[in-house]
Amino acid sequence: MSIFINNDTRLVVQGITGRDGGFHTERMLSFGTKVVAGVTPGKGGLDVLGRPVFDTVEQAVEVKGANTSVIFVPAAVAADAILESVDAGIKTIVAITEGIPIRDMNRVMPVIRAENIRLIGPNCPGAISPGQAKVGILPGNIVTQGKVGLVSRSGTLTYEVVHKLTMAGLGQSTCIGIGGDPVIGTNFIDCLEAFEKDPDTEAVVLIGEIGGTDEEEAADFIKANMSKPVVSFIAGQTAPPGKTMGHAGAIISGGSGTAADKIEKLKSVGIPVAEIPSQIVPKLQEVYK
Amino acid sequence: MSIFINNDTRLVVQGITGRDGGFHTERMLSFGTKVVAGVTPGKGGLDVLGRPVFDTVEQAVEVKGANTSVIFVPAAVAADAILESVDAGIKTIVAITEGIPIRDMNRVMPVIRAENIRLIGPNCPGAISPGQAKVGILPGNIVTQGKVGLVSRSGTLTYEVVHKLTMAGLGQSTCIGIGGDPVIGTNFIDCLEAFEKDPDTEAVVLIGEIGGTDEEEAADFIKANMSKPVVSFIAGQTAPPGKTMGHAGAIISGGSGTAADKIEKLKSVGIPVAEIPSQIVPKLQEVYK
Amino acid sequence: MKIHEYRAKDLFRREGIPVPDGVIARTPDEAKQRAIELGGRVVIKAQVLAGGRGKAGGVKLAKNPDEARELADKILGMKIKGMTVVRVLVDKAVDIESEFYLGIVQDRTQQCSTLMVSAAGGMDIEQVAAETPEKIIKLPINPETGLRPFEAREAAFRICGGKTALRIADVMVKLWRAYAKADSTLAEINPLIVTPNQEVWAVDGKMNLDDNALYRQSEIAFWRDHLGEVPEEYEARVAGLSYVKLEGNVGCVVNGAGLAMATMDLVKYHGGEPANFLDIGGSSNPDKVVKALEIISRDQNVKAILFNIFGGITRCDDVARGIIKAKEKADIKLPVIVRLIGTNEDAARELLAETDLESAATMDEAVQKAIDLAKGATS
Amino acid sequence: MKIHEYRAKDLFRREGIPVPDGVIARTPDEAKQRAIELGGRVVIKAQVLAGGRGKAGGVKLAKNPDEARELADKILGMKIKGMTVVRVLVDKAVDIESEFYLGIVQDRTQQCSTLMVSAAGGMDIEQVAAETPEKIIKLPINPETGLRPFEAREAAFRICGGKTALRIADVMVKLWRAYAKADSTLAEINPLIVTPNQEVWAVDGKMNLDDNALYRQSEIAFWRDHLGEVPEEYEARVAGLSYVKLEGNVGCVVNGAGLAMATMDLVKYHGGEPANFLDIGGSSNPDKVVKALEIISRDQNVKAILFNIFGGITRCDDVARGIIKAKEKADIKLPVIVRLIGTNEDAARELLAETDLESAATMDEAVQKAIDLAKGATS
Repeated sequence: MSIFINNDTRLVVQGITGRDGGFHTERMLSFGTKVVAGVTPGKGGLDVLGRPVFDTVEQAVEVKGANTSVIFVPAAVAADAILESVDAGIKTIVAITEGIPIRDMNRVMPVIRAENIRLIGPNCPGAISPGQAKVGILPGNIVTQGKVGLVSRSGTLTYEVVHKLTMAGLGQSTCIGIGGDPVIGTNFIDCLEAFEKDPDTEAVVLIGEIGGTDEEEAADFIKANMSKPVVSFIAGQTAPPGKTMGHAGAIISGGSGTAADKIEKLKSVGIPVAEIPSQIVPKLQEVYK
Repeated sequence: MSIFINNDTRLVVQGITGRDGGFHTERMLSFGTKVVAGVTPGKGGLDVLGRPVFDTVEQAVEVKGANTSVIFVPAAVAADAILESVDAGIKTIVAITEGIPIRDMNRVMPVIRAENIRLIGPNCPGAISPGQAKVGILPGNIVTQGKVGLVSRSGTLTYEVVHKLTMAGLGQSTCIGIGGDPVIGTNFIDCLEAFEKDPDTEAVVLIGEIGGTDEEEAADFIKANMSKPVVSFIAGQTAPPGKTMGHAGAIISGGSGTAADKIEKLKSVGIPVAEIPSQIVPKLQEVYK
Repeated sequence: MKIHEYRAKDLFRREGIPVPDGVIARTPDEAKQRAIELGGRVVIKAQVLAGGRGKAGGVKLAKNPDEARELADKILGMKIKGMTVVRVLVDKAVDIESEFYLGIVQDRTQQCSTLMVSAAGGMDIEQVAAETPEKIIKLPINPETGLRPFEAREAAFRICGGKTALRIADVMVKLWRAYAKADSTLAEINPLIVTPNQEVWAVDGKMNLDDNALYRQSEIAFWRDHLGEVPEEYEARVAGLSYVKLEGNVGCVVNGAGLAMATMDLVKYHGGEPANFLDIGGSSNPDKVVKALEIISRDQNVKAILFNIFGGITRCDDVARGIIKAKEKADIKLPVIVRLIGTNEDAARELLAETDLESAATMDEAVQKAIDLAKGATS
Repeated sequence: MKIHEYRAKDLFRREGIPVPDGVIARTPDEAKQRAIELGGRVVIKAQVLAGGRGKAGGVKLAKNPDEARELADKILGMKIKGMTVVRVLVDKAVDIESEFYLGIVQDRTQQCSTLMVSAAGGMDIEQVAAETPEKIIKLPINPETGLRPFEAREAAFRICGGKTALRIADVMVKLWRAYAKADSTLAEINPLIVTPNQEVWAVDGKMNLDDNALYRQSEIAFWRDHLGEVPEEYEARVAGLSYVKLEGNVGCVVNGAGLAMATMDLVKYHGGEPANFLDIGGSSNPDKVVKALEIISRDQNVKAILFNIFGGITRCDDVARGIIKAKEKADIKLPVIVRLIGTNEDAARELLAETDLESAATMDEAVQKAIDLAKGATS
């Protein structure tokens, strides 16, 4: 039916009274997402877009049965907001906030793993399951319901690809931006595994970029575990080493994390790799009819 | 056959080159304990009483197959020594060291619980299983092999009682001093549970004192789970409230932790309570023939 | 170790907890001067290491500097639970709209520090706990992560709301820092008050520290107030002995805390009254024994002294020699009964036979002899 | 953010890591004076934020103050990886018996900080890792407990023994503290040296800090050395833009890092050369667009400017208005190609039709046009 978010998603927006939180709550609501509450400590009792604001996530869970949270709070308090959601029993957390210190995320991750939480992000556009729910900031007007799953480390490049899929009549089951930070909750493999299991996903597009070895590990995973066709694209072929390309995680360091390495690895296990974004749809059509 | 320590105990002495460590290593050896190694960081390569000294517990486990450790290191580094043993794979740890800060023990305990370690102490005399092994400082010359298990929060009062048992021909399976600190690894219930399971223990003597509610919880446990006879004694009936009686844990605070409460609770579940130490043997003989 | 309110408040201030301006005064004139500096309306608070100061009349509101002088004059020199007030804290008064309780305490059963929060502030928390436990929120604190902001908020929003709750949550996190940094076993703000304009102030402060951690708290360890201790207990502690004074006439010297308590109990059981708890620890060092005898014999109530020593690792003959030497050195005239048991007990008994020290084979025998001797000395 | 060796060593000293006495000098005479104060035998070390200083001749041993002057004279003004040396560190020389490597680094796969230790000190650790990985001990560090003493000892006793191992273990724990307190992503001592009389000294020091945490590292954030940055990259960063200068002639302005990289790649794919990476982020704020245009047009190589914007949440017509305004304000003469797609793209195209800005419907079309225009301008 989709992965991570769906019709059962009951969303609480952490930071709903902030500028971004309010703006995107409106977008999520108009997409049809079941936003059940907002949280801003000290502003409990307010009403935003017809949704009650609570002081704690705990209250949102108790009163409104929230099961998913999306985080728009400032970076300095975002790790605490994630931990608050975990403590309140939320099992799916999408952290949009950018600029969370690495040390804070290092502390969050052991809790996420121990409690078996689905954390997407931070510093990501979130996820969207057309016809069901949108949690985050992915534009709702470029998606269409269908059978292609998409997972990406970037934001607007994802929109570009989703837009091309939609134009080509290739609807999506779920599109996920996992974020460009060095420490993130959900990686390619987590998404690929979920897509493989999801009966409503028939093919997957994986959009990687320079930095780290997540794409290489994804390639091994695909070879070993995936029956559904996967097509890939890697951004940053012209990026110079040692320079951070916008995303904190997008950096070639010590000769590792290059696009060439990733492309070679993906190809070596038989995954078609588009050289440029406009080849993604044709490549996908070759393997998925 | 005994609880916690026995013929399979392969002991490493942490702090073997110290005064107390060396002295008691000799006593443990002459009792017949299989002391296989010592550890003093920076003194690896030495030999103490024919036993090799290593720099780390890890080495003692790897080279000599140690499975139990006893800790004689100074209080300031004792919590670290406990954690080192856990990390090296030691499953039974006896911490003799007195004066470990509570904050350090608060940090140790979650690890002990998570890794399912048998920690006895700290600030305790240790355990002795006559005919098998002695780990700690309980005097080896007052015990005799038999079927009575003994567990106590104190040191010399334990010796007093053990001595009386031995004089009366009541040998012991295992005698354990769990220590008088507020934060300890093994409590009465842990020992009672082990004695109940131990085929070589037929009756148990429980020696409590003022402070905390460990005796009360032990009473409930005995009522619910124990088939073997238990006899008890509680020290501190004349202790004034608000004063620490030697052991950091022996304090009546806010009206709780009194000897009267404990005695009443034990009696209420049918456990004979000796009014004075010399009644322990007769009381035991009444219920255990 | 207990520290004074004004010291605890200093530690609170370092973490940024809002504490009203306040200074110590040792004389009424000084109190008046401080009151002038603080704006006139002040609270005069006796600084003694005992609870129940308020009920004893040791905490009073002064509406002006002259009244501050007057009240300080009354409070200084007052005896509260046997302790003389030699310092008062002169605190700027704040208006109170509501009162809360915040505390962090070592929880023995949970084996961790626990946050306790209640809207029933200003009352004795033990009484609240006994009568209306539902009014106290308890939260165990992970020793590695410490109290996390969201946990503090969850607790705060259960007892109040709005910006006030955020301010109280902030104080909780800072109280944890003060508690953890000082190796505390208790840190308490009772009451934490909220003013009519929603300011939050810690108007009281209490901290107890872990004695075992004082070695790494050199600044705070130096704050120990010996005036707050029974002089003999202080002297004993310095000598490495555990001593607690009681009211009876049988002095007890024992090795080990459990055996020492059991010995006291036995004195009582046999119809006597123990004069003290005294644990000389694991060593047979004659100096310690001398000090123990000195301290006990200074107590006018004591009529006989009982030694109860279980040799264990320590050799009984060594201990006997220590006692003989110590008795000579300390020049004790009181009757002394010695019961030594364990390693080399026979050799010890031989040594004692050559002295005027009474010896006994069992605890019961020793205790009964001591009681009889104490009675004999009294009659 | 990178900080200089002498700054890293200051942070090390605060934790008690043994660091040789050393001071900064900005002139040869100053270097000589410092050498006299330090006892004569010193090491002169170029302070630039680049690796490979040693190979470039930026680190030299001076046997006496005159030689220190001479070597400082050579090193000051030297260019290392494009950066001019304006400061040298004058460090008291120590005798070396053996060299070790100690480092703590954020491990991306493990999602935690990792201690790395090796007896192959003084060498490029990446080379050691590639060629003889078995010579490096790696240990993940629990973010809550930090590096515990026993863990440090276990690592230290795998590379050496005796008191030296204890000293190295102690440095590890202190290095962790320095690393954690500063919100580092890397803290390195290479080499940590052992002297013939078994002293341990951190003769080098390197630290990189997490940019996202600088808000809570106010002291260290102030240490940023702008001289070590490409001026335009610094300017862009201050304006909230991500900019990386390259060598081509097609300037790129894109929203989003992934799309910006893909745009550069596409320029290359179609036979052109990108002049830069530039991510303007999620906002259509004209001021940011103005700054982006200014920075790019200052690059003499740039012959055409390509905008590739995916509207998404942002409305394309807003962005178009921003570009038009910005181009006027920045007075750009270069040809500009705009590709806008997403929300309100039709309205945006109408706005652009009234200007001399070229518009394009797809990325490929836009990139090809930009390459052609850049070539046309060049020929």
